[in-house]
Amino acid sequence: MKKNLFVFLLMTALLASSVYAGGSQEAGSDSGEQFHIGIVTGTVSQSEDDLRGAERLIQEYGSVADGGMIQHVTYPDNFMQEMETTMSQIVGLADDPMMKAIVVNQAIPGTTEAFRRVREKRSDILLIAGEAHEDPATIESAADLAINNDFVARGYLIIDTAKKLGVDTFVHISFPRHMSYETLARRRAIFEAAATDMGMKFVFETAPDPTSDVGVAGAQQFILEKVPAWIDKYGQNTAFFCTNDAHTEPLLKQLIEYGGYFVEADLPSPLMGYPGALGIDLSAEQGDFPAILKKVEATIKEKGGAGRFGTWAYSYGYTTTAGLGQHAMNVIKGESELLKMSDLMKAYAKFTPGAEWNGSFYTDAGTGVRADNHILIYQDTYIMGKGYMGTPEVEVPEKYFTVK
Amino acid sequence: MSQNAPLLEMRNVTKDFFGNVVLKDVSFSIERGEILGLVGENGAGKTTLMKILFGMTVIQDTGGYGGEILLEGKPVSYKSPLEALDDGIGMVHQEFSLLPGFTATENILLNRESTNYNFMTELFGDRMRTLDRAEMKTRAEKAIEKVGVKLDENTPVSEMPVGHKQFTEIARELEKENVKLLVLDEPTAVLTESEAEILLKSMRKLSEEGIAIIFISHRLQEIIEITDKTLVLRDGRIIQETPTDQTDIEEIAQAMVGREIHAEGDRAEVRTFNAPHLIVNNLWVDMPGETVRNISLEINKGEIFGIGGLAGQGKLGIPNGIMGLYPAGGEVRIDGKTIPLNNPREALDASMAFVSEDRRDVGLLLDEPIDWNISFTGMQMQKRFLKPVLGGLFRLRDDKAIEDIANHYIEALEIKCMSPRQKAKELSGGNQQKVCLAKAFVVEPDILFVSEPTRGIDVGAKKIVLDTLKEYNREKGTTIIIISSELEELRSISDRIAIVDEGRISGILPASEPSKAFGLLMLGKVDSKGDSK
Amino acid sequence: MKKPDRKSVIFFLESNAVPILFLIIISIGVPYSGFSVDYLVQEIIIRLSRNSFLVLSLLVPIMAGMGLNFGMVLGAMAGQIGLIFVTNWNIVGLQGIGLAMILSIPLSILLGWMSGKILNMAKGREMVTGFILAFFMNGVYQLVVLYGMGSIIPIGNPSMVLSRGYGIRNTVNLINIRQTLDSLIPLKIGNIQIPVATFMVIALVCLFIVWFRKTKLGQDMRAIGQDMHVAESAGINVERTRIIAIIISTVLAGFGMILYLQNIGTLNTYNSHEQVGMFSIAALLVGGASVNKGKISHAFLGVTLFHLMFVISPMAGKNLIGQAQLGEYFRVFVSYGVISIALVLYAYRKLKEKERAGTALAEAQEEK
Amino acid sequence: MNPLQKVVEKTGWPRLIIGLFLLSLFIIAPFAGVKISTSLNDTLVRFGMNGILVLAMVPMIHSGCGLNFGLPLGIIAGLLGGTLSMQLGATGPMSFFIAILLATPFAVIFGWGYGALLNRVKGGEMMIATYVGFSSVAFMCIMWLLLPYNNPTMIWGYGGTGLRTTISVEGYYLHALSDFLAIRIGDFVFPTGMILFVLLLNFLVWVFMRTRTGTAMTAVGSNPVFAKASGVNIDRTRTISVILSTWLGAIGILVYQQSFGFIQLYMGPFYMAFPAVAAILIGGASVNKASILNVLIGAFLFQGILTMTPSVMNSLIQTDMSEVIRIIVSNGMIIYALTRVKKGAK
Repeated sequence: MKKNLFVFLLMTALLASSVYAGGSQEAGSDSGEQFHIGIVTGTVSQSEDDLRGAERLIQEYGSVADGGMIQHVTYPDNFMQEMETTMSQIVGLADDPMMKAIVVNQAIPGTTEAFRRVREKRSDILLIAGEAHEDPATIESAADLAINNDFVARGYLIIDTAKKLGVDTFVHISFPRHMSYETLARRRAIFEAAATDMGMKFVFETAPDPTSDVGVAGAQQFILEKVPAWIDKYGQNTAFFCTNDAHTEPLLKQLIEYGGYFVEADLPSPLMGYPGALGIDLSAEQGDFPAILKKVEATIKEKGGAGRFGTWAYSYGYTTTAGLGQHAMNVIKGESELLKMSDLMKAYAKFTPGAEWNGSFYTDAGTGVRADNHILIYQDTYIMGKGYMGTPEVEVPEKYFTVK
Repeated sequence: MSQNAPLLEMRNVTKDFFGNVVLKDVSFSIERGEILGLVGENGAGKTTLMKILFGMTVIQDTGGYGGEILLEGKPVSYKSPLEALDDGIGMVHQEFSLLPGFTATENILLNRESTNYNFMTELFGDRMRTLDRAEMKTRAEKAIEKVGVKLDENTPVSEMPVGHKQFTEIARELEKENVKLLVLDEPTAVLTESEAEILLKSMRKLSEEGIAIIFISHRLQEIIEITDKTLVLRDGRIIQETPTDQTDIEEIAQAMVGREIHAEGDRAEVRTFNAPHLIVNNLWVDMPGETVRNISLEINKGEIFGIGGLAGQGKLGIPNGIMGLYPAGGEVRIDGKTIPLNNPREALDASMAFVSEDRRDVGLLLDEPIDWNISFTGMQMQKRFLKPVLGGLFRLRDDKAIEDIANHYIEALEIKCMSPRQKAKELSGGNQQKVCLAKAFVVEPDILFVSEPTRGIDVGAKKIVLDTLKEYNREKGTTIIIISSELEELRSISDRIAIVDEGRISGILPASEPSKAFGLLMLGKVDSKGDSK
Repeated sequence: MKKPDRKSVIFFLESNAVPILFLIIISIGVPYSGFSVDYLVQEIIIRLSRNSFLVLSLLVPIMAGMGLNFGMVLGAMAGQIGLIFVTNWNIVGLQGIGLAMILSIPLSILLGWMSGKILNMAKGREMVTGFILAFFMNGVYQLVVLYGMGSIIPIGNPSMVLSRGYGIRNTVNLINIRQTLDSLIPLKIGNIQIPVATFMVIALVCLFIVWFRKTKLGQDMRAIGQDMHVAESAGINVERTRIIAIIISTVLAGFGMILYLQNIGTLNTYNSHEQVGMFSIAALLVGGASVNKGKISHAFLGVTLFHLMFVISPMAGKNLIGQAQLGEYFRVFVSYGVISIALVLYAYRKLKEKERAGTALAEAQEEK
Repeated sequence: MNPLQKVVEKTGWPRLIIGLFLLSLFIIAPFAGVKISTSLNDTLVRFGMNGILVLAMVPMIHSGCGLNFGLPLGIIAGLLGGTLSMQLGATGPMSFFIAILLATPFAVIFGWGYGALLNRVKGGEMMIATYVGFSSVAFMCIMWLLLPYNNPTMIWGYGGTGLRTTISVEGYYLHALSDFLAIRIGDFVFPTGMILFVLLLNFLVWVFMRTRTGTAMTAVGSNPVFAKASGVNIDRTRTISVILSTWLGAIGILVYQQSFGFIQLYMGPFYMAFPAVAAILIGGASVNKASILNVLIGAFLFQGILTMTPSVMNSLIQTDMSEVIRIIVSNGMIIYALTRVKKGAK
């Protein structure tokens, strides 16, 4: 007992002294740039695109360690269990006096509270959440700006695109935990309404949750097994959609082999699922989305998937990290307004030459409240072998905005 | 009426385990304040008698007992030891029933703690009462005082010397308010002489206070010294019941052993040997409870050498140390070649084998079948019972050979079992012992250590085991070292017998010497105080 | 006083190997992480106030010899259900926390009784059983909260229910009770805020544990923890007492979860409870507790060391390697690696102690 | 009556009930619109995929090291073998055998180190194994990024360095075993090669358990003191068992991948131990006793339930609730098996 106490004291002393060392080290790099921007993304294994977006920013503006502007950190892979780590990672960024903005993409659970804490400490820091996982109302209460993919409009548009491709059945694959996400549950409801309205059959299929006892492998195995049965049951003209990234890869693999359509992923990207599922060699195209898309498209065509598979031309995760970082920078420099849609689009457009964007502010279906700091965005759908579908120009009928 | 009735009376108590009679018509009584000495060889039925008294579940599970027990004139029949405790009968077991991390006080008052009221008891009942440490301390002190020893009531049991543990156990029994009868099962076996002295004194004091005591001991000296009445059990019968002041050690020993008369016939013919085989010099072994301090022995080729002595004196440490199962030091030589200690493999390679006294933990793979148990050491040490597969590419267990050897020994040793594939844990103690012997025989050792081969097995099995050993010795010329607490057993089979006392040899005598001579060696008649400190 | 010879120095190192190991790692990690003193101290204080209660809830079953209670997750679920109701009824502040605690008690007792029963049936396999029990109860919890609430159990607050009409949303905003306890008695030393009231509650539970050890029930549990057989032969009802130990632990875990979440401020409806089991246990182990021995000091030391490591290691890892994409992996590697080493060291120390006792005996005999 | 009782006793009630439950799922399946042929096929495939991973539990259980929660370590060895084989440019079924060859030295080294560690913590193996598994997975995450792999089908598409989370083994060892002698009857494909391979390895382990070392292993697990007294080197025997378990883990994951079609790196191995542990426990093994029969029964029942419950439940109850029901039912079954295992035995 006493010895423990002694060690404890010793440790505190050492800690204090070493912190001094750390402090002085930090002071050296103070001069130089005017401000820092903190970027929080998943790890490469969790969400590659998000992380690449941060690297893109670092490439342009330099990392703080090298005297640049971008401070990039990652949240844990098993973020569902380690909320505390996420929080301290985000709050830790505010420890830097030069920090002016924090962008979290994806804004996983814990972001709201972390933002609250940052705000208590440093009210001057701009807090932006990309692809919020937490409930919209919750994240809106803490973030200056929250972004989600437009799960409302896409609820209609994906069905609409599928219809245009000649699909007659729409299969939505998910599991209970995801259906507890307001964003995902609502999109599912819109899918169903739109499909019914367009005379399409809507089917809800359950797959095991990768975070449950079966693990990622078990969940993927289930998809591998079931897709042929589903195609068999619902026919070749069936489009599939799944809410979980882990499910996407085996789904794509089987769809190419057995037939069926895949309009776009939950978080679309040419890199989402395709390279892994098809074993595509992208070494020559690295870092170049148009080239990557071309290569993926070529591979799909070669395997007979032309006109059946779609994505967004530019990765949603990548552009969101980079775009929000750019937007924050523009706002701090006074070149943009934080909550102005066109300014936001301007920042996004920088990284997506040639692709159309659209979006709207979020209105909660339960409470009917329209948020002024929560923007939903989407990019034009790109069908391989067909090209852009022009979704931003398609008008979403008003009724779908109120579907619960 | 209860005033005149004896405190405890047993009438014609009979007990058999599946037809094997262990107690027959046992009747005796004990008065208040009387000290009854209960003596008998291991397996004479003492323990079973006490189990019956306490209503241990094992008795009911095996079909109950015959006869009746009266406490203060009222017939009683306990269903569990707790009921016996409620009636004021306490027992101190040979194996300590203490919590090592608890202090003496906590152990003495286990589940009978003094408690104080607090408001939480209203909500959650009496178990939320807080312990009254001060009161507990005084109660414990009082109990310790009753025993008559100096004992720090705040010492955790794990840090106590073995004697103090014993006193703690006794104090726990005495602390019970209504204790009328106390059973002490070999309480002095683990005590030093001076500690034993203290214990005897406190026993006397207790008897003066009117508490009756049943005192079980192998130390006949103590029996003579303290008891009012001596009861000798042999083979489940009462052989002798006399007031102690009318008998002496020799008479008791005679009654205890009994078989001397016909055992004489069994006595090994006098053989002489002159080829030293195993030589042990200055051996020490750190075996808990059986510490060997300094032992030197010279054992001849083809001899059966007995090692006897009281429990806890170190006789068991000798084979365990030589076989490398416990840390040991000193020198062991076989035919002039030094055998490294502390490595079982070396000992086995030197063609020694060991039948452990601890059948369950060391001797057997309880969860495995008999044939495995018998063949395992042979397979590991001598690569037997393996058959080449794929032209000798590798070798597999030869189940046929294993079964054959098992069947051979099942027949030879009369192992009662359903098949060689029966699990060892399903066998009776005697048959388990035979399996252990078979395991040792299989490796055909030059030197065989057999430790307590007859402990806890019935008379019939005993005979088979001993006969087998003797036969094996005669046929194969194997040197056998047999360690046993039962002197007569040693005498019936051995050529020479060494008696171990306090970790040292107190004497080596030919087996033909009268048992009295050995008894005196055992009872510490050799003055060992001089070199013990 | 003997002068400290080599042996005693080694002994000291051996018996304090784990804290020393942490000391080294932290003293390397802190400069690399580049965090300020204020931040680190603040972070440790927050984490102590947030996690200590949960870790302390593990102590009672250890006392009863039941090992680490992986079933504490069940208590956390009970606490969460309490919070969901409180948020639904819009009960603000301390009353909210209090009511949530009261609501959690009957649930915790029920769940604790159940897991106690199951663990009694699976003696010797408690750990695996605890794991699976947590998976199983997770399913039941989802059934109740995701399908039962809003349909069978009325939930009036539309911002909590999914717009489809039933099921609680994946996040519940606990703004009503957020940090009400932490900021009840405001105390600021320099830039560091200290949640006095929370620490008072934690002190209270420490007092409870100290007091509980002194009760008859506590004594019985300690007895069972040492030797079930001896305890039984002394007339203690072993099975029942073991169940009570688990129930107490579950109830405390429920309270702990409520304290944890009032600090976190948002409830991650379907995952928050998963966070507590593994990490509380790891913290306690790092603090020096083992499957059969746990003290209050272990809990605090463990929380401090474990969380300090978790706070600094991502940044330290990132700065050490220079790539953000590696920082997180480095953290997980170091954290779990250190826990493994800590456990090995503790096991090794126990072995050494045994050996030392043995050699002492042998030496004494050699001398004779 | 008597022979029936004997069968029941031998299989054990838990397995019988789970088996009946599985059977009832198969019977209900056609009525719920699930094809029996595909379900049976899926169950068989999964049995083959997981059979060896479950088998990897056996040696360590035998030697008394408890359940192998450190299975990720073996899996990592397998991953290294698989990725190296692809990196070296081996293709087709050949790459599968090269992968096994390459994985072996890693498995031996890892197993040896892991065994040495476990020998220091006798009695606390399972807790430590869990954490060792975690940290080794995280360590390999770093390695996957840093090791100089450059086979373009394996590395990150955008970044150009480091391995992807998911690597397709198409063109390499995809179905290297499954397609070998596969029998096709309509929808039903019997993956002969894979099943044979699984049975072969099970047989080999069964054979190994009957060698001298294998026998010693069982004795060490059953009663270490007995084994020591019989001259067995306990630490060495335990280490061998750990190495064997680790190696089986490595082979197991390769067999898994050849059927699955993907190599999963990074956090992939993290949760692989749990299903294997659950399967062998359902199969009737306990923490210190396991047989090949336990492996086969356990793998079949556990994977059968995993395959059948979601599809049947989902077709029966047309809501997303079926997944919750599946979790409750399958874990409830495991708890049931766990609380019954040792009844009767003393």
